[in-house]
Amino acid sequence: MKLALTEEQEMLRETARDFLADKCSKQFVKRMEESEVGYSREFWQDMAELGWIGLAFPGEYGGGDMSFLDLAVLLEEMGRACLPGPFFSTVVLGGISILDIGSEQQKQQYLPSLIRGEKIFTLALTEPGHDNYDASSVTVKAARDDGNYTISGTKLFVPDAHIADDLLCVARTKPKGGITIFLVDAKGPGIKYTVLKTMAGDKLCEVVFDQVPVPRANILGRLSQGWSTVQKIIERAAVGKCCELIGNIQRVFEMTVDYAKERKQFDRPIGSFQVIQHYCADMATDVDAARFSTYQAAWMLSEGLPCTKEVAVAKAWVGEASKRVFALAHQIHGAIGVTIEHDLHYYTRRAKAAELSFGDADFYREVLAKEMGF
Amino acid sequence: MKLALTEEQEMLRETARDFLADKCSKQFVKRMEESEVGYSREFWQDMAELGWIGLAFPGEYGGGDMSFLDLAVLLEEMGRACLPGPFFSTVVLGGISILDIGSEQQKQQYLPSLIRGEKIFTLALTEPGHDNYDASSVTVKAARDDGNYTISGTKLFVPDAHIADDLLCVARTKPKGGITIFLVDAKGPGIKYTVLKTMAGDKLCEVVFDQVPVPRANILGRLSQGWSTVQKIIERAAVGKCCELIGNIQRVFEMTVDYAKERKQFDRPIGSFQVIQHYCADMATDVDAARFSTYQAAWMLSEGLPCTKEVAVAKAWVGEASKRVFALAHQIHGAIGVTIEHDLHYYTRRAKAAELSFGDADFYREVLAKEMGF
Amino acid sequence: MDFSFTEEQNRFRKEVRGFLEEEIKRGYWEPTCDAWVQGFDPGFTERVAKRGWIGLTWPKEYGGQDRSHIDRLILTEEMLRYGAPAACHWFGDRQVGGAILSFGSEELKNEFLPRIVKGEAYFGLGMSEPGTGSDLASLQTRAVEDGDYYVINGQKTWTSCASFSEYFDVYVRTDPEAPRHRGISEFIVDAKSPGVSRIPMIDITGTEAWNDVFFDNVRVHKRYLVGEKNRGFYQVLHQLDYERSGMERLMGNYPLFDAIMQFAKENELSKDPVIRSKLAQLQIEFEVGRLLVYRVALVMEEGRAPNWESAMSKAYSTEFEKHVAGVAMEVLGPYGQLKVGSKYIRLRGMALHSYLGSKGYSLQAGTTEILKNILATRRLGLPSS
Amino acid sequence: MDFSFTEEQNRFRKEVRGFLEEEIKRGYWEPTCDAWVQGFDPGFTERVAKRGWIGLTWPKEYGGQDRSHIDRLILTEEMLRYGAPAACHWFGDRQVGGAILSFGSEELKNEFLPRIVKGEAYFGLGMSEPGTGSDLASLQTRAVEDGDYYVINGQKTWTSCASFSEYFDVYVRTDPEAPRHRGISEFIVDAKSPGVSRIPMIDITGTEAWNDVFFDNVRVHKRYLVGEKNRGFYQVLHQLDYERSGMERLMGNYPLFDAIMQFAKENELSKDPVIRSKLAQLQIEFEVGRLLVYRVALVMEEGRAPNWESAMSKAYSTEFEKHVAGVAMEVLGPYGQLKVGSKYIRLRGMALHSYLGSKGYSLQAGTTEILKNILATRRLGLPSS
Repeated sequence: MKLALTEEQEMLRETARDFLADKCSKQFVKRMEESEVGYSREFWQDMAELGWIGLAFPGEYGGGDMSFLDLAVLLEEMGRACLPGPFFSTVVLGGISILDIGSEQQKQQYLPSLIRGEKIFTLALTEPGHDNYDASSVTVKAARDDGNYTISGTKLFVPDAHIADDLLCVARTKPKGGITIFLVDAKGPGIKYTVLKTMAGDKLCEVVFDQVPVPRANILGRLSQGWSTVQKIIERAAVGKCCELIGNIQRVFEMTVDYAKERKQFDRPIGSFQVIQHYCADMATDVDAARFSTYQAAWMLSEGLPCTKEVAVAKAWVGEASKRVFALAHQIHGAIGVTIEHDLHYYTRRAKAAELSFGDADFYREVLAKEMGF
Repeated sequence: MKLALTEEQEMLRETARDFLADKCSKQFVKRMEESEVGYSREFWQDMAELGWIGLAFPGEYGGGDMSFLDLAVLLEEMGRACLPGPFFSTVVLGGISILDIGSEQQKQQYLPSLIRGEKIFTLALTEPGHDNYDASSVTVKAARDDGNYTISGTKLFVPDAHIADDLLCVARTKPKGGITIFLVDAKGPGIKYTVLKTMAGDKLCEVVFDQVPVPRANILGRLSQGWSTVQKIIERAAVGKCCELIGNIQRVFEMTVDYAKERKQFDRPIGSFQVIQHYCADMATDVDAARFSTYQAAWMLSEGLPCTKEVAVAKAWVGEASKRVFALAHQIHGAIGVTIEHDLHYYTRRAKAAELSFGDADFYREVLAKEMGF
Repeated sequence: MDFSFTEEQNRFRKEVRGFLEEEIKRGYWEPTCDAWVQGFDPGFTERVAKRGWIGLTWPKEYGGQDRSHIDRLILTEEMLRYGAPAACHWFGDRQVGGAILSFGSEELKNEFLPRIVKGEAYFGLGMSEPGTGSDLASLQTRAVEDGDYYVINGQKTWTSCASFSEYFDVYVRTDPEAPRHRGISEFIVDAKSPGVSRIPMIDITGTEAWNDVFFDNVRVHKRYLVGEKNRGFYQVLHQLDYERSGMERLMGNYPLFDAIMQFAKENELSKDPVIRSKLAQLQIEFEVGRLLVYRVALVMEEGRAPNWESAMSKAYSTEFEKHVAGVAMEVLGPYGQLKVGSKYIRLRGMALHSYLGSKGYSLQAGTTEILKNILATRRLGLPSS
Repeated sequence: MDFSFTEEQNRFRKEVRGFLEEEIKRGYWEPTCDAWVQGFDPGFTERVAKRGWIGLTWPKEYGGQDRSHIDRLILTEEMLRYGAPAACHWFGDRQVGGAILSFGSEELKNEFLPRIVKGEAYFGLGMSEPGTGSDLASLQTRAVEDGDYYVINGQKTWTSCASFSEYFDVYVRTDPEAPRHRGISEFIVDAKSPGVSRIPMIDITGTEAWNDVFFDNVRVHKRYLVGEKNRGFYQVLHQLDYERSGMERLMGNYPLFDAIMQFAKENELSKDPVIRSKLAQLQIEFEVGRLLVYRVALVMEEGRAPNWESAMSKAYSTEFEKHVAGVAMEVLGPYGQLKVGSKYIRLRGMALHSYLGSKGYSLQAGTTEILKNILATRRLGLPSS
């Protein structure tokens, strides 16, 4: 058992932190939030060149041959920097899913251009309604049509769909239980996008499929037996969100402690008040616990071990911990923290979005309860 | 709207507090906890003579013609003193139920001797199992037998049954929905008691009815339509327990603030540490809020207004508030508070028992949800 | 003890509701969270004033109605229940008028109270400064005597409603040599005075929630000194107790509270036992908080200024409001993150607005930490830390 | 990063489990909450010692096994999982042995360490006094030099395991003139020494949880001074970090945690979504806490003394244990209040015992408040308040 990063990971972290500090200023984040497209092509190419997009892919597809755990380190830094853009969609939702379940031919076809930064991917999973991440909530239909398929229906909260080249679309191929993942050309006919306006300024879209033809060869994984694969994608995504979240809360925790040391009231730093000290101590505990539980799940994913339980523990804990951390961070920062003149709001908004994504604490308590045999 | 007691109530409170301070020492409480019988005949007679037992009953039965709200004041003081014995069982569960739904003949028959302190009553409602306070959980059966009834089955957690003269027994007279309350001679044939050993040292009993004959005249209220009456009894009992609880937590709050002022560590009173101050502030808020919500429900009961919602609010709030208050009280008292050398444990044990009685917070959140139309 | 309202009070409540429902029916405005502080609607204020509902508790000689504090609480409770846009007159009605009434000269009372009552004088507060958050006594804005005038220089911040304010109630240092608490005075400053300027500040919800207000050699006549010179700190403490005392701390986001309950019902989310339990818990907390706020009004009704009682109700209530916003976001799930103007928006974006805005609820008008300090020392007599 | 155990570690865990399961199967004892501190079973301690499981991390020259701190944590984790009666040797193994190892003379090491390892020397702690709770440096028990001896007078309290203790690790004032932190020394005192007496104290659960220990002119030879004279306060801080560092803070009531989960399943209470959610939440908190405790062992494995890391894990863990007890009481409903010996008792009364006992969990070995102070100052570098 080791809870420290390897030297290589530390280096990765440092490089990432430096690069993002340089290129991903809050001004940049703000610009991206306000822009319709939501990312910078140039920045995207930089990340491809740094090897970040391909980091966790095998060398044979042009990747960096590193692990999901290494990717976790990078995601944490991205969370710390509030990085906008389609990295998560392309890599965690798209690329790694293809790597995991795609045929050799599909991998050859999709991964190298993805890794080179030429293609943006995303996952079209959830739909209008209130029960997400449950097979029964998938109503978008892929009808068999002369050996191929035709997809119709509406997906909602699809990240970065408006800029994606390819979509992994989760669709129903049988009335009961028949879930299939399709690789869909995102620019093809019959697909319409509406970018929603969101708290975090990330680009979540409504995607309407109107009789979209998809060749049979674009089935990713097994026909009508895709739900267990979707669950694995959700697990990875949940852990990925945890990584971003620990980057968020780690930074906010540091900002808050610094502020408590600097800000004076009643002729003393507010960090000398016992109540503020205990708030900070509580934040420290939440942050460390969030980090350990996240990395435990990431490590298990990385090792290919079954980890439904550990993922549930991580996402449920990190979501709740994040709420507590932000409540205290705001309380300590006082009024300046609820203005846009201070950076805190970037984190507050993004962390809330991440907390809601891929299952909140209630969702994972239920997942865990099932795992416990309840 | 008035949140203060009337002068008369203040006098009642003062008299009660003085009397209980004098007669109901913690040594006395301890003795009663340890004794099998659990109360003192002499003390009981004193309370009858003070008019406490009859306080909320009409003068025509020998009562004091005061209201349920006045009784609430007395119950609070009893909670403050950790009063042992069958007052609650006899008055709140027994007598007032008879007053509420008994026939004139039943009132004439039972109330005067109850009020004189000659008879002890209680309510046999709950049974082994985990769903209490729900009509469907009543399995004790009253079988029709030649115009009269024969009761069989087991009741559990019946307070003071071992010393009761009469029991209000809630029994099933029809397989579905048919709940009836019977007045049962507690000393009659076929009834067996086992006093359970409880945390609070109160006397909760298993009561086994083995073919206990009960005359038809002993039906209290309406045959097979008793559940709504039982619900009213539960509501009154819940509010009564809230009154005891606010007596508990008010006293514990005062003890704790006093201790925080006196106890020195690091050469200063611990009450000068900001964290301890905030703990005390939180306790003050919980105690005041508990008092207001309890008295609101008691006032509504007293006025004969429907108050399912207010009772639910009170019992749910007071139960949770009590948990928080005791957590902080113990934290501030430190080690001495978890010994039997300090009085705190009497309150800790009793408050927990009261919190569990007649519905906990989860139970009343569900009651309230139904009231809200959910 | 008596938890009922008199028939007259019930009638008054009904009257207020009738008025507000009619307003909504006519499409004058729609229920909005934080409308008491962010809903600027001079027309609404005018209509409210016409009914005599501003300065309700003030003496008739200054245009008030001499009504009880319970009546006023009923009025504001209903305003908040319907999310009415009462920001123009709220500060004058709630606290500045009261401060003038308690400490001001006869001249000041006659100049301002009748105008506030008529909805013709909108007030903003000039308390906080960049360096003084909770530590109000450390304020640096200076006023120097110059003949019949004072000349004010400095900066105030976190001034709510400042864009609309016609006057500011400003606390300034008039004796820099005195101990910090004893050199502060209170002035009424006309916002149109030369040298007054405002810069809006955008909050986390994207709202122009506050202004920085700058005073550059602003000349104020001595008659606009409120109360005694150098006694301003004691006056501001008094005023803060009023600022904390009202139902707006519990019901600022009531439109959301109401809407999420309806939404859960209509979408059958309230059948989910976990959500059900959370919503019932909110209802419990609301009912309890309401009693704590009514207690404050009863204290005022006894002729006492609200003190630790308003510290308690405010600290409690803002936690409740934060809880409402948090639960609403959980119930809405991903829909909660949508902003006004987005497709698929739910509850007109109130959950998100309130969720983000609620981060400041427990900071305004005394942080929860300050309020708990007050409870510990003023109510419980614990020694200062 | 690596969250796995080595094969050797897994084997060791299996070995410990096998041993404990065999013990239970033979009916030697049954799993009990708080058995690490209240389960006195000399036979068990002897059998554990025979396996070489006391002083596991100590150097071989003193009878130890020179094994890793992770191994020791695996050992104690399993002991706690099975609620094993390890109280006789726990204090010697956990901290007094370590203190002797870190600060004691060669003579002391040779006298005590091999005997602790053999399960032949049971230790109790003499730290707290009636006036010194969190403020340990204010202790009053005196030791006065008298030739080759020290003469000790005073009273210690909250001494766990004292009835069974053969030795006490006692902190006393040896220089009353020095600043309070600099006049304290540590001694090993034979409990059979003339002048040592004990009075049991009953806790809220009815257990004899502690003793007052009195020292009336107790003569202790100088060779029983541990470490340097007057450096005792620094030594006790070091020892406290060990006292807080272990899995016993998270798993003291694990038998209840385990039992309530089983009970909820068997009685289908786990089908109730509200209970289900509470129990899942407990599981989450347990898993997270376990990682915080393992982190402390990893710190020790690096050769560092546990510091704020054990403050963090202890503060977290005792809240978890209180939470377990509270939820268990809620799940059991009225059955939770039944005492051992009562008809209808559930889970052998563990919930009640733990519920009442848990009130002390966050007080022992540093209150949560002190631990958070430590975190704030030692880890975060916040200025002292």
